[in-house]
Amino acid sequence: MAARIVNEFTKGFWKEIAPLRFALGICPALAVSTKVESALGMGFAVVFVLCMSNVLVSAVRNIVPDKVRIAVFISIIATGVVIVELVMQAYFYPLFLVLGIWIPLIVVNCVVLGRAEAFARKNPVLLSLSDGLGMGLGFTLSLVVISSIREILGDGTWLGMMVLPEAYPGFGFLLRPPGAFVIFGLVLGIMNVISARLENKTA
Amino acid sequence: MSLREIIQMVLVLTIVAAVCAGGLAAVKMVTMEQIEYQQIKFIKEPALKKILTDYDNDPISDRIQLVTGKDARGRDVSTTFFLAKKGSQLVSLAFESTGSGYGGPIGVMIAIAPEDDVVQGIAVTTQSETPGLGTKIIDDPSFSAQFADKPLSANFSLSAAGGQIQAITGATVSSTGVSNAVNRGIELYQAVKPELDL
Amino acid sequence: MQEYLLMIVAAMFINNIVLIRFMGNCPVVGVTSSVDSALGMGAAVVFVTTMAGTTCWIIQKTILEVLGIEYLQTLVFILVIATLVQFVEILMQKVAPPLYRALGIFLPLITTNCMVFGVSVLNIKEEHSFMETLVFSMASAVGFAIVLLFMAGLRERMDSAGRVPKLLQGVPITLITAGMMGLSFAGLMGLD
Amino acid sequence: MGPVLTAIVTVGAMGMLASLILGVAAKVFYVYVDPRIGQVGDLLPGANCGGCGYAGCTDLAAAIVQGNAPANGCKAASPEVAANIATLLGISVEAGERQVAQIFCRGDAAHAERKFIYKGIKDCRAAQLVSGGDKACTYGCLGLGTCVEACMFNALHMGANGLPEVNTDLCTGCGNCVKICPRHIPRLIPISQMAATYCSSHDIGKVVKEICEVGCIGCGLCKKVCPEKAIELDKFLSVVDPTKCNGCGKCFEKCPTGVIQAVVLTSKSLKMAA
Repeated sequence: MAARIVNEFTKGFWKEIAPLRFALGICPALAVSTKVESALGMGFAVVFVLCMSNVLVSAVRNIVPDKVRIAVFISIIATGVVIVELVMQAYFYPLFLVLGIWIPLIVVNCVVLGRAEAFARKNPVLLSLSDGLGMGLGFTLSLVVISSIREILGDGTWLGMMVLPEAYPGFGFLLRPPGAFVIFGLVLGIMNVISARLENKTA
Repeated sequence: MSLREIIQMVLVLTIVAAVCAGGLAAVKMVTMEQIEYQQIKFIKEPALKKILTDYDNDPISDRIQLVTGKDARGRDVSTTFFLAKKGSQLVSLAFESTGSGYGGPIGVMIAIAPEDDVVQGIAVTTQSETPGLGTKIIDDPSFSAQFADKPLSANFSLSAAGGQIQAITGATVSSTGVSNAVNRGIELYQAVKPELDL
Repeated sequence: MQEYLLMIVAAMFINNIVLIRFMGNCPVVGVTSSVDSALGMGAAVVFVTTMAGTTCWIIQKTILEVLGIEYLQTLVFILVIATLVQFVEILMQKVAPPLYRALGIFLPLITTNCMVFGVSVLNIKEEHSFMETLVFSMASAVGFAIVLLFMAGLRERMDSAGRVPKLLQGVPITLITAGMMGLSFAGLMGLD
Repeated sequence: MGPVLTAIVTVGAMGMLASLILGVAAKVFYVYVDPRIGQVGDLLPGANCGGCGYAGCTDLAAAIVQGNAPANGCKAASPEVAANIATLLGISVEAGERQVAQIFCRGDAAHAERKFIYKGIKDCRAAQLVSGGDKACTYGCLGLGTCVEACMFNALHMGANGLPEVNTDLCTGCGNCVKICPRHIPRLIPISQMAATYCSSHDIGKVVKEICEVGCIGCGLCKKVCPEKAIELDKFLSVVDPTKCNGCGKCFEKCPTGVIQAVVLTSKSLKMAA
């Protein structure tokens, strides 16, 4: 059991890292990845919602009729999202202003509903929690990777600190929407190469 | 689909929705004050910082709300007053007033020292004026400086209207908006001063 | 009249919901391997987004704002959208079976299309009037359909070209294409 | 407690309303969906190749259940699958004949002219876009192997002469190659067909002669010589009717370009046909 919990937790980081492997939840990954700071904020918001929804969905999985399954799941997720929304407004207001509409949009993040449907619906609470935590942190990791590339190359900073020489002119394209798509595509391509290499080694 | 199934479905969804809403309402109650504080802090604080000097409390925590009039439908309209204190002594009092500019309403934060009825300073909070022209009401500090350290009895109209304020060249409408906001604010202050119980 | 025209152009191209606002990317990446299914999906999304946008606007104005419970917006909107989508599915199956066969399989996907929800929220956030809500919802959804269709066409061509480097095949090249498309859409910026 | 109650009542009422609408709608607009559709769908291969002419396996399953398609409607499925479906539905498998793909062009590099040298993307659909392809014959095989790639069953491969060849043992008759070819050179024939005109050109004889040594010139000799009247001319192209042809081979001898030939199947298929 313990081994399974660990396994469900770790798969979210590489083997099944949602945005990079399955192109799930890429909308927020593109939208809030201009700065590492907002990527982290978004990532932790998703971790919270994902854990909460996975646990609750798993807890009610045997008493919900099939016809209203989606509606119930989505209500649970929406509740988690509104909690995040309220707490963030109360204690992290600047972050709330930066993330803006993307906080309520966690409701329709494919990763969250996807995990509820594909995992939490069929598994006990503890496993679901570990799955949610792993998937959520994997999502955060993807966001941080992409936002790091965009912030460092686009602005010369990382988490607001200057990391490239002052003279670095910046590369505004990366900070604008089309740049997000291109960087994301390239990161996915590099992922493909790395995992192909790894498979060759093990084979 | 049988009737039993429908009833079960309705029951489950109703209960889930109600429980979710209840939980959220509870969270909202807990966080409401803090949210209001944060919103005021991040929207009003920059303006407050500009015009309030020499105080040692948090004017956003020490705020009071007073009903200051009625709107077109007869509902109460209230204004928030931020109190700046030094020690326990009230040194100034700031509140927001509006006037209409070129691109829409202009919000102006006014600080008044209640002791001697002097306008300590003003700062524009919200505006949607023409960039480069009307926005000088914010960008040009010498414009708002004209309002500072004048007694309430001074004439805060533009010089063209016989007052003491020099309008910004090319931005007369925006300047008028600010000056109107200040005049309106002083009127409001005079009206509620007895209520303030200072 | 002119303001509605501007709004349509802005929502469809300049602030394209997919390329600039980053909503509804999953179907653009997932569904767009053939022009036929892109057309079906696009039509279904235009229909649902317009319905959901206006319904949510009415609920916001007549219930949430009146009762002062705007903070429940997220919960209520998503409930409305989920119900609406399922209702349309049931209704369509009965009333217009040919339409259902063409669009039906895409309907369940739409509940989680962040675009539908996003447009509903944007309508409130940007304080649209009812007419503006109607126009904005429809124009945004058409913008989505356009990108979906373009992308499907481009992908059909790219698949037949067979010249895509191995590491970029599939999703990566789609995303990069979307980036290029976004650049060209940004070229319309001067229109508004 | 006021605000909490407001929230609970409002959203609870909305939840109730939503589920009521759905429940009632499901009842009022009830459409009977045959559960057998799902069961048949599970039996089908699920490759969604579209070879059956329906939008996918589920669509075909619905058609089979409604009787619009035969139990062996899936071209890619083995006869056992068809039998299983038939048993499930209690209907008999109609003796539909297996179909295989054949390449209807013999104009390889040695026998057919080229208009220009094409150096573009190695894909027939791309080549077709460049002033109608490099082949002088506008009906002939472009030989870039797009059909080979489209085949999900490895039944096609590129022959030494630059034309695709069909392994009839592996071919399921799904028709993917037929659809993807911009010139529709691969076509499906019943596996029992004895003879075929391996050309797709509808050009008149004079034109064909100029550009290809192995094309059908539409002379009609085969039609004249056929004792079974199994051959018709369709716009300067002879077409063999598989239901009439008995494979006597008289036309093979008469054909001036030798384009009408016996259908050669790979060994295993031969036995099955026999």
